[in-house]
Amino acid sequence: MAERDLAVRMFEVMALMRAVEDRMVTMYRQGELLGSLYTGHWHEAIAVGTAAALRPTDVLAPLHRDLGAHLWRGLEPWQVMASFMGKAASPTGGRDGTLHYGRLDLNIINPVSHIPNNYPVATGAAFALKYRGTDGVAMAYCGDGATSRGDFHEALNLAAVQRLPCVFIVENNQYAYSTPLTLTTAAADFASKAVAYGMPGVQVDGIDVFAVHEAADNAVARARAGHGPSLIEAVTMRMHGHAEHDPADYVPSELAETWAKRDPVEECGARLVELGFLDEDGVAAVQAQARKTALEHRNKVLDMPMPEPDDEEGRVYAD
Amino acid sequence: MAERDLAVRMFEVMALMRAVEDRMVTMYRQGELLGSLYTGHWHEAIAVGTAAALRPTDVLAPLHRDLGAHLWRGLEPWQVMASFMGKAASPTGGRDGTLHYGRLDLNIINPVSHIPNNYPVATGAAFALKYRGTDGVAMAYCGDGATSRGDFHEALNLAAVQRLPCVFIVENNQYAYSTPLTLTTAAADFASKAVAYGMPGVQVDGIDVFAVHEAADNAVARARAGHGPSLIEAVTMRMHGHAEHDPADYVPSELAETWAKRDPVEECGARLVELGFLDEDGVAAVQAQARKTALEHRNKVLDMPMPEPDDEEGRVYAD
Amino acid sequence: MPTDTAVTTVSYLEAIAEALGSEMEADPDVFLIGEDVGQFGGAFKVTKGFLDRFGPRRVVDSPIAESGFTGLACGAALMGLRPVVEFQFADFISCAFDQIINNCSRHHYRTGNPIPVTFRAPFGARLRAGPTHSQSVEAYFAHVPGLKIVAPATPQDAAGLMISAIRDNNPVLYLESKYLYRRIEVPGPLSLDPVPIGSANVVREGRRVSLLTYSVGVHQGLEAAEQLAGEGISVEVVDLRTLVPLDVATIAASVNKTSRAVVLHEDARRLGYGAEIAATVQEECFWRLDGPVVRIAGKNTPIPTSPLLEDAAVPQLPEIISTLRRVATT
Amino acid sequence: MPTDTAVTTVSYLEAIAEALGSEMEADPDVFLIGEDVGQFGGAFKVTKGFLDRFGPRRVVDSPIAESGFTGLACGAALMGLRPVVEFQFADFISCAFDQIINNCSRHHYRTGNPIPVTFRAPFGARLRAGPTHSQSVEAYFAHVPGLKIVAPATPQDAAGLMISAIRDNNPVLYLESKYLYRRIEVPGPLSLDPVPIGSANVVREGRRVSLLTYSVGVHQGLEAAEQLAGEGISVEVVDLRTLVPLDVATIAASVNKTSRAVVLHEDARRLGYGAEIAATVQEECFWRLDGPVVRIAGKNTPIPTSPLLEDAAVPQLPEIISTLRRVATT
Ligand SMILES: Cc1ncc(C[n+]2csc(CCOP(=O)(O)OP(=O)(O)O)c2C)c(N)n1
Ligand SMILES: Cc1ncc(C[n+]2csc(CCOP(=O)(O)OP(=O)(O)O)c2C)c(N)n1
Ligand SMILES: [Mg+2]
Ligand SMILES: [Mg+2]
Repeated sequence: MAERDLAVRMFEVMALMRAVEDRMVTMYRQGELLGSLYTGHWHEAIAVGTAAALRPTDVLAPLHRDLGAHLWRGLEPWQVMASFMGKAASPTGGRDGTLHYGRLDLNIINPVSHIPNNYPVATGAAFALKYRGTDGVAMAYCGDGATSRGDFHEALNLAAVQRLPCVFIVENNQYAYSTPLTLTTAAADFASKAVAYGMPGVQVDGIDVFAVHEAADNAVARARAGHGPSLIEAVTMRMHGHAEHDPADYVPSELAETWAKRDPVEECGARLVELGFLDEDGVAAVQAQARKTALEHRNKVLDMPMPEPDDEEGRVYAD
Repeated sequence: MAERDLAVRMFEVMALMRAVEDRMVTMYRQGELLGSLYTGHWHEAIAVGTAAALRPTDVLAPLHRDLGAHLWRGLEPWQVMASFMGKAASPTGGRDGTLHYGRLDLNIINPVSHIPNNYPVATGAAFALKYRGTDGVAMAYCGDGATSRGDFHEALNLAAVQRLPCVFIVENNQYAYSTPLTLTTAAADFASKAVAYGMPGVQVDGIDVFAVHEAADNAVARARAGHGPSLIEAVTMRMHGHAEHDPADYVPSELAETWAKRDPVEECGARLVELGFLDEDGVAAVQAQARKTALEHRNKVLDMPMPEPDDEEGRVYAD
Repeated sequence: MPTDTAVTTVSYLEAIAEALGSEMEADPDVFLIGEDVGQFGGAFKVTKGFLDRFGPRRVVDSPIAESGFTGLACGAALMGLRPVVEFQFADFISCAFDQIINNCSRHHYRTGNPIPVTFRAPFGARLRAGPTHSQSVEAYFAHVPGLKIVAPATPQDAAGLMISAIRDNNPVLYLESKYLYRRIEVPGPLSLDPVPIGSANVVREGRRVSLLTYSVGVHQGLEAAEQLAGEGISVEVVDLRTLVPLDVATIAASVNKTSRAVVLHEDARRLGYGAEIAATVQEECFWRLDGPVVRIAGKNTPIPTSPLLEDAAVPQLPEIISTLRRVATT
Repeated sequence: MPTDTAVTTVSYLEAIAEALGSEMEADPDVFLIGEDVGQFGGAFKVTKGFLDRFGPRRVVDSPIAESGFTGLACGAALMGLRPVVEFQFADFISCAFDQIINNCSRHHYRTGNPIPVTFRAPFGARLRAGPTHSQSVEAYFAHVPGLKIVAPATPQDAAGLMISAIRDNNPVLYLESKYLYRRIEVPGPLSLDPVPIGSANVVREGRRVSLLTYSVGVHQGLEAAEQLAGEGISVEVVDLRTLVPLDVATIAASVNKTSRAVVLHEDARRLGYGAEIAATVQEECFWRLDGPVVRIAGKNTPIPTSPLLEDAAVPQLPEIISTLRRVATT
């Protein structure tokens, strides 16, 4: 994609992610969803900037803050709403729900709740892409908290030893549920954990979609060229509760206020103006369109049917 | 202990470890043991040099190459032989066997086979020592291969975040069963894995008991003072097969030959002579005594009875 | 403070909190570790206020490291402490499976050293939480030698079994029903006497059929029994309370009296704990049985998220009533 | 090469190797991953020579990372490959429990995407290998929705079930008896036709009692049946071969014929797979049964190391014979 087209497209998807999530917050408050709602406010630049560095044939293994990566690939907003509502037309037919809406036909792996169970799985996708002789890449996402689990370690080590075409994104949003960074790690940062695996690790401003995209681009190019995996730490802030039921009153207000000033969607819009890719009306139009789309999708999904039992034990096994 | 006494004592225990293991190799070949035999040839300096840095009230969580640490604490050679023979008087009464002979009365935790399952357990011992307000330290051991498992990662991270008085020893003996280092890690070394946890990591010559002891001493002092955990990588070579059934023909002969020249027991003996702590006859006498002890213990254990079933289901639970 | 709580009710969740808090007051060796258990008071707020009451030394907010903190608890228990480990959802206990089954549960048999750890696991379905937030985990662990398993149904048992679990010198898996947390209340104050592990409770006497169940099933069973009483069918409801070790004497006495047995649990049927109960009942009571032991259980599927699917996946009152009626009258 | 092997015998271990090798020849999407499976040929030498035959791309020596390489296999399977995962000992599968039960087994129900992975687990006792090298693991997994479990007893079934497992579009836990590896041999050549998953086999017909068993138990059962035949007691031996899904039709047909059932497995009794079999048999055949379904199983202890202890912990021939005699004659 040409530079301008890419930039505008990234902005559109970031704006759409924001609008869809804001809309779902309203839906949550109105009792339209089944359970809680996980959103990725202030993760938009990470989700979109990384996904934009991939080809459609590359594989994504995202988690719960990465709606933008799904949207980039073509997941429809109503499908994620349908997932949070348990609708029959959700990507899992209502068998799973909430954030479990990955679509394998878009080369997105649907994660389970256990974090970061998707990390080893992503190494397997990378393994398969390499095994088949393609130059495809797999990209896996997790949070700061999830780095504490064994699966993080085993996946990075395996990928490094096997030189797999894998890019690992750590979304450092300062908290794991209520747990602050100081109770998650004593390391200086997450990027330096790459040292333990002999792979490159970089820290990047997770608010700046261009910075994220550049880091992802480098890591993807490296993987594609057969030089193995990398780790990218993208720093941001979780601006909502862990999920919408959580008031997150454990977050010091100064911290929240500091980060509130750095809205990645707004910063991206401003940058587009600065670069002359869009004018201010153009930026506003993208955002208005995103909000309109989100509302349309909500209206469309609302009356979709719920699934009824249909040979449930039979569905457990593939033919 | 005075410098000389400590040095001589370390040599004695190293020589005893060697003699007991050599004796057990003979016992293995003569069919006197139940199953396979794991030995720690060329690990003597590591096992003894680290254990010597601790007090009897400190806790050890060793694995299968660390006989010297047990001997330092007072485990009797016949008890380890009894373990490999399944005797009633073995530390587990024959319920477990082989290398599973840790004695909690000596503050040694008896490991299961799963490696490094003992690492998280050691953090718990450290937690308890700190919880009780003591300045005690826990020390955990594992091999190069075991560092690939999630438990390694979770334990180091937990210990670092909680600033637990823990010292983690990685015994890098070049192989994990048949797996060479290149298939275990892409990192430059194991010491640098400490970076990922924000703790100090050092690499030390695992053949040189004085170097090992000094590194352990520093790490223990740090832990005792409340400054948290450290990682020590001690480099050596596994000079026997993974266990005695394994001819280890996957080891390039040049590699084995290079390391053969660096026998830690011999080097320690030579050093004692150099330092004037023992003369050559003294060194030889220690080694002869060790061999004599090993043989005596073998003769003593041979006719000990095997356990018979005795309320086995009742033994599963503590009262 | 009995005088304060005498006038109020106590929920299942509050009962757990009260018992846990009282044991922590009574025994300085008891500490709590888990994710978000401190400042946040736990995902379900069971330990709300504990950090203020007991301080960070005894209420430990762990990184997300289920295997790690389980191993930590094991090590601490070997040194004489009495850790209480909270899994945020029972589902996540899978990540600690190795530490629990190989290290913790087998330790006493291997070494003779006691290893007193209590594992708190909020478990079960009916909350639209889907395949990896709704699991019953008893069948993963009931087979394992060395672990005890309790699953209280009432606030009183929740308190009494928590106290027994913490005081027990063995690992105890304490299955707390997150569905019952705020749905079951009893008048306070609670007794804080231990409820012995290994003892079932006949919570309703009856003559025609024995319903053997635990946790949520007890409440469903009592409701079914009440309705069937109106039809003249007398159902005995046995609340197992402890799954391992199983109170075979109480079960056998009930079945020998009624000659008919139905086992009920929410967990999936295939090799669910009902299989062990059914196998045992027919071994113990075969010559008194008027028909096979019948199992009512969840479907052999993951727990689906969507309401109609989830409702169909786990036992509901109509199935329980009709099964009991059929068994009692044929 | 049938002509080469026609004159020789094939061991249980060789049968596994032959079937695995033949599937790898036939399907380029099949690859092998595990610890020491390459140059070393696996701890038990099942994959000896595979590295030379198939190269490091398809025979992957993994770091010690059971959860990691299991997850890797899952991801590769989702992309259409057919991984065969070797656990060095079945005991170590505990470290991959989360990946297997939550990710792999639940995936198809959640998403509709096939996830064909074969998990090879050398399991069982009788080798003086102690509590953490002797485990039977079927009961940890038989409850889990989405996983199939096979446990061959003969070289022919070992081969045929390996082929079926690899071709199956679901995760299959393949339990290979390390005790039988070199103890059971049959004349070659083997057929390399798949043995269908889900189908039991009546390996000895009889009239008075049905012995339902698998793996090592089949050989013990045949020996017991032979001895009892001398006393005029006719024992039918059913080799289950597949544990999940269970071939209930074959089992029920046998028990309905004999009216007596004994279940035999080496794994510990409490909630061992025998519980499911016993519960099912009494559900299906209650009105034909002349007595309770009896379970012969391992003790509810870890497997001890020392010979007299281990021998007492797992079923031995005298107990099997006496139990069958008692059941058949009372
Ligand atoms: C193995 C496991 N343990 C616990 C949880 C419960 N849980 C879900 S998200 C979460 C916090 C995750 O924090 P982080 O990785 O930083 O991601 P974030 O939500 O901040 O994006 C926790 C504890 C889980 N999903 N999986
Ligand atoms: C979780 C687990 N997987 C596999 C094994 C089998 N196993 C035992 S020791 C070993 C190699 C260990 O290598 P390393 O950690 O380097 O220690 P070393 O034996 O070289 O001292 C393996 C694979 C095990 N014990 N535990
Ligand atoms: Mg976070
Ligand atoms: Mg090694």
